[in-house]
Amino acid sequence: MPFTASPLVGGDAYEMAQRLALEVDAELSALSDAGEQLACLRRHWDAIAGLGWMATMVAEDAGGAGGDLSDVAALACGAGRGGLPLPIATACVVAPALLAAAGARDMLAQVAEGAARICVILPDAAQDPGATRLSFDRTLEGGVVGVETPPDPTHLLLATKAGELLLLSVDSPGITRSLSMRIDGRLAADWHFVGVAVAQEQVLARGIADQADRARDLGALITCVEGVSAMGAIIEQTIAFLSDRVQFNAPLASYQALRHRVAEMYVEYENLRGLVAHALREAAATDALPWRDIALAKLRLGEAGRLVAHETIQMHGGMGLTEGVAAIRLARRVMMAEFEFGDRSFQADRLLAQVA
Amino acid sequence: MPFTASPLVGGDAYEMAQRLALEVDAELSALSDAGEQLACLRRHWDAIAGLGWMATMVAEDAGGAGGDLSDVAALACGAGRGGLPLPIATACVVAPALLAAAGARDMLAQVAEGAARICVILPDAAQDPGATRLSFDRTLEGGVVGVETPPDPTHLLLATKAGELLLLSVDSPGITRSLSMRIDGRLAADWHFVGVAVAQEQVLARGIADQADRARDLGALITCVEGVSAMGAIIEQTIAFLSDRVQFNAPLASYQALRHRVAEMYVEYENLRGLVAHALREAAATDALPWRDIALAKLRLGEAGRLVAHETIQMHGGMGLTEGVAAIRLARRVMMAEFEFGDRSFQADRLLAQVA
Amino acid sequence: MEVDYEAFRREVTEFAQTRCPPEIRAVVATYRKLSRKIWQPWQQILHAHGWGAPSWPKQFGGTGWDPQQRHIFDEVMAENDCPPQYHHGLRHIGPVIIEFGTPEQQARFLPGILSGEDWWCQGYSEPGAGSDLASLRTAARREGDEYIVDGQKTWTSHAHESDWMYTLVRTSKEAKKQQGITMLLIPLNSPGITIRPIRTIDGWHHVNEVFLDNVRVPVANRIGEEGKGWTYGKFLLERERLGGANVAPALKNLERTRELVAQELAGETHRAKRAALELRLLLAEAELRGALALGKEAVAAVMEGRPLGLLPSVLKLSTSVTHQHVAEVAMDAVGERLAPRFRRIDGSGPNAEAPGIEWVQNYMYMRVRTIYGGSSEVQKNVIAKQLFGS
Amino acid sequence: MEVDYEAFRREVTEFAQTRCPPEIRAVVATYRKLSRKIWQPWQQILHAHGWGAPSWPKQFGGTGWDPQQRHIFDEVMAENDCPPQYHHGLRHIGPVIIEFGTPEQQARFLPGILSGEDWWCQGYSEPGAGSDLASLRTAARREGDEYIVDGQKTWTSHAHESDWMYTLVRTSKEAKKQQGITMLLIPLNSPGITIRPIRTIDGWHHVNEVFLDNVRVPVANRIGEEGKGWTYGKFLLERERLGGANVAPALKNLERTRELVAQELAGETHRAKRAALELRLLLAEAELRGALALGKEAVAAVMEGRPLGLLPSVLKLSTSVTHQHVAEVAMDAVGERLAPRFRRIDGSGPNAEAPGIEWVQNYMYMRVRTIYGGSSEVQKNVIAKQLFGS
Repeated sequence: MPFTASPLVGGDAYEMAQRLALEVDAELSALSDAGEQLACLRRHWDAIAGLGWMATMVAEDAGGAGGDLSDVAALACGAGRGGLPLPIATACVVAPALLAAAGARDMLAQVAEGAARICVILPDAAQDPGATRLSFDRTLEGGVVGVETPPDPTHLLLATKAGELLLLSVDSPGITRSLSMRIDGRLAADWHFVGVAVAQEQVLARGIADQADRARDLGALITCVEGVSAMGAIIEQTIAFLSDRVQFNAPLASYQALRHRVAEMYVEYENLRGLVAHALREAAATDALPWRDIALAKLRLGEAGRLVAHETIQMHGGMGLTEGVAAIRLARRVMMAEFEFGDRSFQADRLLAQVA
Repeated sequence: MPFTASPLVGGDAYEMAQRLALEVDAELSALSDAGEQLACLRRHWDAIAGLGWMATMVAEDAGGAGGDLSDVAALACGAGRGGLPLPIATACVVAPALLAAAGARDMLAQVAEGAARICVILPDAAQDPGATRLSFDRTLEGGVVGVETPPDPTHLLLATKAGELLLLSVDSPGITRSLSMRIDGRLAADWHFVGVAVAQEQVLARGIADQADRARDLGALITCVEGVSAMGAIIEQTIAFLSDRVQFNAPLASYQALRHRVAEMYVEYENLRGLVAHALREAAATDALPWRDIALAKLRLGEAGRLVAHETIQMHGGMGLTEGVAAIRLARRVMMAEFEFGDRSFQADRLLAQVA
Repeated sequence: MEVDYEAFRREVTEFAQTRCPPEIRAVVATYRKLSRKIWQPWQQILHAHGWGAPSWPKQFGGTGWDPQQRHIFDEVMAENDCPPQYHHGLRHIGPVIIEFGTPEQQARFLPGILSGEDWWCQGYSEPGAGSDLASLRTAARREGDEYIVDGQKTWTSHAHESDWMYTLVRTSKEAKKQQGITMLLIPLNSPGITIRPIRTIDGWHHVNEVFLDNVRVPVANRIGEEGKGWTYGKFLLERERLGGANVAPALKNLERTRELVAQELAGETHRAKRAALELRLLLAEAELRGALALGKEAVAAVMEGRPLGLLPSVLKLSTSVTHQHVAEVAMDAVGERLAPRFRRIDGSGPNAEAPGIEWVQNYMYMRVRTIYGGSSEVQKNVIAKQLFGS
Repeated sequence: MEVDYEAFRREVTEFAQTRCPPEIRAVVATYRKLSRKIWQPWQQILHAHGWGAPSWPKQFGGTGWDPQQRHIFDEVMAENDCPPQYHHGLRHIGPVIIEFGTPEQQARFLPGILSGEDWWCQGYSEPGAGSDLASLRTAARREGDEYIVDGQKTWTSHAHESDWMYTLVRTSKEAKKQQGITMLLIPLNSPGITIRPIRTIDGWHHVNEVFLDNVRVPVANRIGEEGKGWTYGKFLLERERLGGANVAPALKNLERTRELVAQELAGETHRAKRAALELRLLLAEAELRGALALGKEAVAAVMEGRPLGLLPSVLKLSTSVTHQHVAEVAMDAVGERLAPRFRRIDGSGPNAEAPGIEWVQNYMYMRVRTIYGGSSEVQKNVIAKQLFGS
């Protein structure tokens, strides 16, 4: 029997998330109009909010389910197999962690019930070269670009380099945005701030730089979970394709050169899966987040994920260049993951700084 | 018909050098005593001196043959196919170039006729960490290690960082040495200098730093020629081995995974061959040495050469770990070449300094 | 007569720099996918100058240049961001019509190709065929003076902006698969043709599916004999083997990527990342310089009538992978801020694409390099067969 | 009884640090090839402590540890530069004798293995067989109470310092190749045996050719039945599948290489090179941490009696290549000054090897990692077969 990937975290939540992700993928693939795609994403966002995904890690006394990281990992793992183009890591982990660090219980409750759709801007958010640097001193100036966002965001949660945490309504005067689709079909926004006045009560916390780092690392870990899950599905689908496809009178699966390369993809996948599983276990077992394991995993996701993505494209031949193939859509998800929550070079820099 | 590599520079000199290199290789492989190996190397050194190899590029009026770089390349190309463990590049190109730059005609004549056996120490010669740095101010202090040498060297030709060129008898008071065999079976010496007095007439020239760079680059180019030649022979021999060797009831040559990897070795080889051939043509066509092409070629020799060396070891299986296989002896030659006349990192640094 | 190649290079360079409209060069310089809108006016300019068909014989309107001159021409065009003169009419079907077409076909089709008035696309690939081109299934049956064509083509570049498609169809299922194939020239406005865009990962629209439903094609539009189409198709593939010898576009791409890295990652903060990317670019340059030298060898071989051997396969493998490496470096430099902005949806700013987004599109597009025109796997099979002697 | 693994780890660590002689640990720490001279005294120390055979059942002198404990033991040994307890007697033939030997054989051979008095080597590989072990040709014919063995073995590690060789020989050419193989235990001082060193590229002497010329072996030295040798050989290979789960030596090697790079390339001059090598080491570390995690999974699977599936192959492929990468980094750091000093010939200084030369030897030696114990190619075949379901 051909390969079937085992989930990092299985169970009902995983199965449900996988089903949902595959449904959304099928729905979206049939749409070509951006407006319809947006509407579809919004509908499914509301659905997962209704299912309580965003409440998973919110404490019970703040209206959440009081779950732990492995509960979110199960969702991410299922969602990852279909490349669900919604910001799981940010919505289920990063935003709740930041709000919890600030003790913002009201907002946590709104997040948990899905009433607030939060776009999170972390201190290292991308900026265009030459653009005005983001700065905050009572008013907010500058801009950030390509920030992942839920559909129709209601709030901006902004962690500054100085360690403040701001919560702004997206409709605040002086805020403009433009919306894009990322290479993996998720939504991203460029935000521009011109003299945006920030009131005292909009500064949820100060001195939370460490917690912001921690929130980013949590996001990186969940991204790794999604990535590993997508890689497993890609390998399954590549094997299925090679087995079905006949070239020069033989199934592609019979060519040793391709078989060996699939074996190499699998080794890369398994190695990363092991590392991510380990980081998840560590994160569950200790209070201190195993940031080094997470950084190493994220580094490997960049290397191994890209290898798997490139190889599946190559092995699909011409088909590998089309959006019509599920494995290729997953490959784009994996390619994008490299740039989320710190790319390889970001992770390498911090790891090397610690070694030295 | 299976692959036969075409030489970068063919002709009689190439054929003769190849024959000789294969003879020496056969002779040396049968010896296990270091003394006998040394004697063998000395005998063959005298033989190639007698054949006029070292006179090739020495001007006619200095007692040489007045040939050009392509004449030496033909020798290096032939020698490279048998991994001739004698310092071709240094003896035929680097030393003559330095002596010519200093206008040292008497010494050039001695080199040309084989009477002087010169060990050349370039400004970037390796030193052990923690050892006294090499310094020269009337007396010579410090040490260098792992410097390629002809058998029984008579002289040291030392280019200092400050641009002086010193010629010393190896018997000068204060000079000690220890001799080793390199991984490719060539000879290398560690030299230690304690209060070595250097007389005025032993300083052959001053201000020749640029010519020393040029001499090193000429050495790098000839090393690339040897390396390419060895890589071609390695690929031939790998193909022959895979074609002969039966595993699991089929010749290894029938396994597509191995065939593809041999194809990759060949592409690396051809690409480098093209670059080195180009550098040779440019060097012949212009007065200015094409240092950038040479540096790029040397960089690629490190990458492509190592790939070819590692792959031939792997494809030879257990046999790949023994000195008894010619392809493996050549692989060691190619591995060693990386460290001659500037390794990858040395070349990358100077190329990037120029780009920036 | 001895050709003065240096003088020729200067002449072509001056022409490229003075006659190619800046708006066309800007499109090339930013890797945007070339469309008929860009190519056609440039073809008209070249044609007006007598340079419409560097690769055609003089009597058919070609320049009469030798391979070295053609190589210089291609190189200079790339160096100056002029569109590569690589449209299917000029480089593919034109030479086939010259070699195998009837005088009537030559008179009918060649002038339109030369002037850029008629635009062509290639209908070879089919779903399920992939690298195994000869297993095509689109069928044509003869009915009087017409063929009735039924089937589907895919990966048809530029079909949506072309007038004509030259195509291979199966006219016999009896023979072995390379036989029984016929080449037909089909007007794309024929009834029964439906063209649908394929959504590719680069976000550009350049390839299509072409459905043929009982399309009537006059027998006069058949090239050569029925059942010999594979020969004409192969002729074309052989002719294009020197295509990989032009490494200039890859080197140009490399230089641009170097500038990108220097700008994007300026300053002390990014030093480590910048250094790592610069090193990768340097390794790519070394490979490209090797390919450049091999390209010169290939041109020299053609000039001297020597066989090319494995050079085209080596060039294809070397440059395609290096092209991809360079595109990856660019992606690593800009990905964090641009990969999320792949397709603009709305925004209060101007509704244009994010500046620089072509780096992301180009990275995606570059994956095709190791697939089309003989995949890397096919090239390695070819090389191994030759090296092992079987 | 619940095992307190943390307490166990502390106990083993303390033992390793206090009982392993510094001169032995120094040899391990500098990658020098381990010989009987190093292993035997250490085995004696372990045996005296009752830890002579962690992997044997208690009734044969084993420790009775569970797989988790054995894994901890191996890990701690590596972390503290104690020799890996991996000699052929203890890990290979011992378990076979326990499983398939007669009580007489057990009484005769096991005590010498445990105490380290008898030293064993493995005579499996033959010239021309390679990964296809079963195609061996060394033949044994029965003559009364003896077998007469004729043939040649190769890659025989430690044959030159062993007392015994367990070997597979062909006793029938009739059957298919895996059948007709018999396992014999041969004293290496038997008349007719010649041992010749193989010169390997690492410059160490550790493997040999063993020629067997009419060597008489008592039938009492046969393990199990005639013709069933392949089964006993396979049993052994199966048992050792957890070997790759111990990633500690590779991590130790990584840390040492990090120190080497920091020392060798200290200062501003070497900044670019140092940064490039450190980045390569970091990527290697990430892979090793993945392998480490998979190793833990493998141990857990064995503890719970679950099948290991492809884990051993994945571990082997991952760690062998990463080991090589790390060794390459070390070579790149020191190669320029040490690769030329591979074998000292003479010198006015002390005639020892150049300090640090083990980095060069180790780089060469590491190439074996992807060849022995199931080559990478064989591992990929195994993985692909499983993944594709055929």
